[in-house]
Amino acid sequence: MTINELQNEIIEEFSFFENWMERYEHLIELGKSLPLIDLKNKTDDNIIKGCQSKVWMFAELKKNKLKFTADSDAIITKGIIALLIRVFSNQHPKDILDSEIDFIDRIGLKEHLSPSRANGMVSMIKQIKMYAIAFQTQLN
Amino acid sequence: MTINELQNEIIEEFSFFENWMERYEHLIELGKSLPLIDLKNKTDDNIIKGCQSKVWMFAELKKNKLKFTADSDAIITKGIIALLIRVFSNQHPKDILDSEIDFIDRIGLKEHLSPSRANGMVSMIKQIKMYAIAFQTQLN
Amino acid sequence: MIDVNKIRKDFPILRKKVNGQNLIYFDNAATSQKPSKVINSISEYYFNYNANIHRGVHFLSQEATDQYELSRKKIQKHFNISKLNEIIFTSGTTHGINIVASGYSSILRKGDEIIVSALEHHSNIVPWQMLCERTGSVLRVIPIKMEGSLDINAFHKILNGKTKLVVVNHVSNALGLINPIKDIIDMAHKFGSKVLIDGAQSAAHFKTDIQLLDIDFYVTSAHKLCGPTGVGFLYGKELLLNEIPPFQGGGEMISDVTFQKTTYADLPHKFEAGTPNISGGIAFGFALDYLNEIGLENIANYENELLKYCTNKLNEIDDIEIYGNSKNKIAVISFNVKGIHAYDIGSILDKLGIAVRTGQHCAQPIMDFYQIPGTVRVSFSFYNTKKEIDIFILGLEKAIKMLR
Amino acid sequence: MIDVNKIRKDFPILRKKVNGQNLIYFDNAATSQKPSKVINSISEYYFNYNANIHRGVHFLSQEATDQYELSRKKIQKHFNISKLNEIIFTSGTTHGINIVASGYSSILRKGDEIIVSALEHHSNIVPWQMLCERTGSVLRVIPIKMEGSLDINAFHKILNGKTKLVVVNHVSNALGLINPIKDIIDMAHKFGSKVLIDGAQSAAHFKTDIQLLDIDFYVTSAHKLCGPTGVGFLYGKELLLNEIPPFQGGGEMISDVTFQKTTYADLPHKFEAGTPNISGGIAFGFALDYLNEIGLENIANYENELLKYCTNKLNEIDDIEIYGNSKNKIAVISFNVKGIHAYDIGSILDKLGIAVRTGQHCAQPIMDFYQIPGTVRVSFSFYNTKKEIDIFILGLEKAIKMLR
Ligand SMILES: Cc1ncc(COP(=O)(O)O)c(C=O)c1O
Ligand SMILES: Cc1ncc(COP(=O)(O)O)c(C=O)c1O
Repeated sequence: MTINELQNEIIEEFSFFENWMERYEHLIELGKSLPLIDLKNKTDDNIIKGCQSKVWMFAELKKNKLKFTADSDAIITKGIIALLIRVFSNQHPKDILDSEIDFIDRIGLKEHLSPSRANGMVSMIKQIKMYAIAFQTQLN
Repeated sequence: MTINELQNEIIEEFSFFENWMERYEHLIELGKSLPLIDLKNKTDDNIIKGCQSKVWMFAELKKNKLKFTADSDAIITKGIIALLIRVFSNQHPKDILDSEIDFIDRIGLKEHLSPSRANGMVSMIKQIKMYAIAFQTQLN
Repeated sequence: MIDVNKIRKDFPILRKKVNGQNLIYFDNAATSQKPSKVINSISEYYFNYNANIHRGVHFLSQEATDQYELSRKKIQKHFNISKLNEIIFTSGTTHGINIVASGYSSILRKGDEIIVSALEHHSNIVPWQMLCERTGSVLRVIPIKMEGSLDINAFHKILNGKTKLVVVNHVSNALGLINPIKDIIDMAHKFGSKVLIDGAQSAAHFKTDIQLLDIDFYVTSAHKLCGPTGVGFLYGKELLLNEIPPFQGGGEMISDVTFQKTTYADLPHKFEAGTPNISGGIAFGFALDYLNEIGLENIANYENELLKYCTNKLNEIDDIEIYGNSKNKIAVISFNVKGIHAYDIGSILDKLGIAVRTGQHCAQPIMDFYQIPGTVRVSFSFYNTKKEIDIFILGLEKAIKMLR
Repeated sequence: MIDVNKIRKDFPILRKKVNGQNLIYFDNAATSQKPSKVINSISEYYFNYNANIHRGVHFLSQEATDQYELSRKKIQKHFNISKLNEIIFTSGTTHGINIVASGYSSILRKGDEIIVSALEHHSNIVPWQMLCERTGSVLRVIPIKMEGSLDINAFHKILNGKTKLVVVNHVSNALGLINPIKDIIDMAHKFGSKVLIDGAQSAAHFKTDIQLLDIDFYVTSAHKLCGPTGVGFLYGKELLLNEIPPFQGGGEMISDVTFQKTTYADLPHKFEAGTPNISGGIAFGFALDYLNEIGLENIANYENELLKYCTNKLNEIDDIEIYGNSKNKIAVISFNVKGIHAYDIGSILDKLGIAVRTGQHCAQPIMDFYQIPGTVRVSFSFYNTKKEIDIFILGLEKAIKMLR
């Protein structure tokens, strides 16, 4: 699926929830079921700076597509990571760079975009795009 | 006359004026008729710091009493000086130190007491008291 | 005593709804809310007598100057300061600390020592690290004991003739503990060291008598004590302030400027370069008025009740760990729930309209000490209520259930 | 065009009586008055979403952070700045200059040169003198010509390969002259020197395109442009800001703190230690909105009319000397009446409700140049009127009569 289709899928999925509690419960569920990151990639080098909770993110290129694995010590953050990975993992670097991300606002999680969250989600998206730039250069 | 009597005299004198213009005109007249300071005392050492207009002030002890002479490059300031000299000159240092000055407020010139005037009048009164302290010590 | 319902009327923000819930503001250690009186004093200034101060001969400038200088007098009275010119208006605690740290560059020699406590806010650590780097002085640290309080025996051991400055907060922002500053000051003075007290967290909660405590330097921020942002003050003993060079060059702080030579103005202007936060300075005075109307003793008593009440309730919840246990504490509780990240708890509480702080609270060394990534911190003010605490406890239980 | 009657309604202070007279405020170069919209944005912040910013996960903190950061974006747009992180919130122009002057301590070597103009405000002289003292660099001065404008030929002569920094104001506060900064910048860049532009007096009167002019460092204060006191900004090219060390240590400006080692945060936070003037920063954005609603071109045109009108009227009075004659001038007139001290004139005008500034205007070198103790300075804003100028002229004539 394309990034946009995945975004739409998530928006639809969240549209069934009636209030913030259901949304957050789902987010927490997603966080709990986030596949483990390979321990050897959970290094200080892979920590994303500027988040209140610790976030490790690793990327590798497989068949011209980017594969992300990540982890956090906070469960809500893990839920957010799960969503981001769902959208961005297994995509071509170029598509990642071209993408416009708007699902977060539309599923009622826009508070996570505020700079007062010490940029948690904003930093993650930035990091994902940095990886895309790096691997894109490698592909060319 | 004592300092207090002199203050009262000035208050009475100013009570005849009906508005600020008459008061200021009088002040300007006083400034114009301020006796000249001896040129040899109009030195940089005798400048009072912190006034917007330049103020020179000199004091000497004559028969146990302090005699002040002063000058300024601004005429309203000279008027103020004339009032201060009238009150403080020819007084015993101890009396100067013990005095409480309230006539300025009571003759409607209290704006000259504000720190925003860069302390013109406040600095002058401070300087007068400093002289009094110095000569008082000398007398003891 | 305190009539909290009456007091709450002074703070219109407390009637606000957040995420559909009544706002419960338990983030007072980060910044306090402001009473209408203080807020209105700012509008009043701008609507009625806004002007630049100190040099104008006109009426507005006079009025603004008089009001601004009146605030300096209120600070003098409130903190029992001997001379007006020992009070420097700053843009806040951080600025005040930096004035002293920068000034001490010209006083410290290689090998001199500065003692700082392990309980400090970053603002009271980093400037001293920078100073040590510039001067080759050595930074020594008063360690903390497991329950969070300073290890005073260890302090005695590191204090010595080379110690030039001891810097310590009156109250720790991360844990809320009140430090024994009287003992620290007396001991430091015996060794000829000066002491800087960071009053950012204490000034809103109890009165500090600067002369009685014989404090050498004192700093605080208005925004923590019902005043506006962007203003605070530095107190320094006249002799000491005269000893250190100005921090910034600019208007107001000079008496004579030529391209050959510039001479600095007297205190306090030497340290007050540029147009200050005039509205902020004036409103700071109104904030002190307000606190004094209520009475800091009343505030302390009431807040202490809230502290006890909430601590007891928290202790009833499983797996809660509170950091910093001491009788000498202001109404701040820093805690974690085992196995749950502080950020997660803060996020859920926010959805319930409850504002708490989560994270390191700009005090990373304390977090490193406990080997935790951060804590949830609730900090109370005299306008909070037991009922709000009840709702917070219910919210916390809900959050725990969701997050487990 | 400008509808001044409508605009005056935005400034309630203009309806004030002073000493029984209608206030005429001609001291705009010292600080401007503020429109209700700006004043209300401050109350609005405190009444509705006051919280400490950048680290809070709760709603109020988010709202405050968003609004504060929105102001940064407004500044970026207004001054055409390439990157958001090149904008540092300061407490004002003086603070901004000091950040750069302090930072350059680590860049300048003995014998390097800084060029400053003879037209500068003390805030743009003293920090460079202090810097030269610290580093052994040399301060060189662009002289002024008799009519008050900079001697650009002389500038060319002192500029050389050792010049590391040229600092000059866009508009002189004492005389109101607009300096040819484009030429100065281009010339300085040819020699590899950086340029700092002091925009304290210009930003309220015309638009400055920072990228177009290729400015290296730019500073200004909100209070001069309808914004609140205690806030301003420093712009610096990213590369240059990354080169200089932080000015103050504290919260926000670090990314990692241990007692062994502290690492600094990225721009802009590296230079934004401590809790900022949050309400001030937010209101700054509202002030820019307001100016843009009216339009800076409209403002410039209208103020220019006032300037011409008043200059002509003044020239009709005997014994008036105006300092700084140039076509490139904002609406500021600095003058003296022969044989009468500026202070005396200011005092009488004040009694008539007319606020002007008298004295050296924090620019002693200019006064020394003209060998005068000071001037009377009237400075206009777009809310002033020709009628006010008429009253001022009558007042001035009255003052002269009284003082002669
Ligand atoms: C040209 C110029 N530079 C600098 C300043 C200092 O600005 P502030 O006092 O806001 O720091 C001023 C203000 O008077 C000014 O006019
Ligand atoms: C103990 C302590 N010191 C210093 C500071 C810094 O104060 P400000 O951010 O107002 O400069 C704070 C504020 O959080 C604090 O709690």
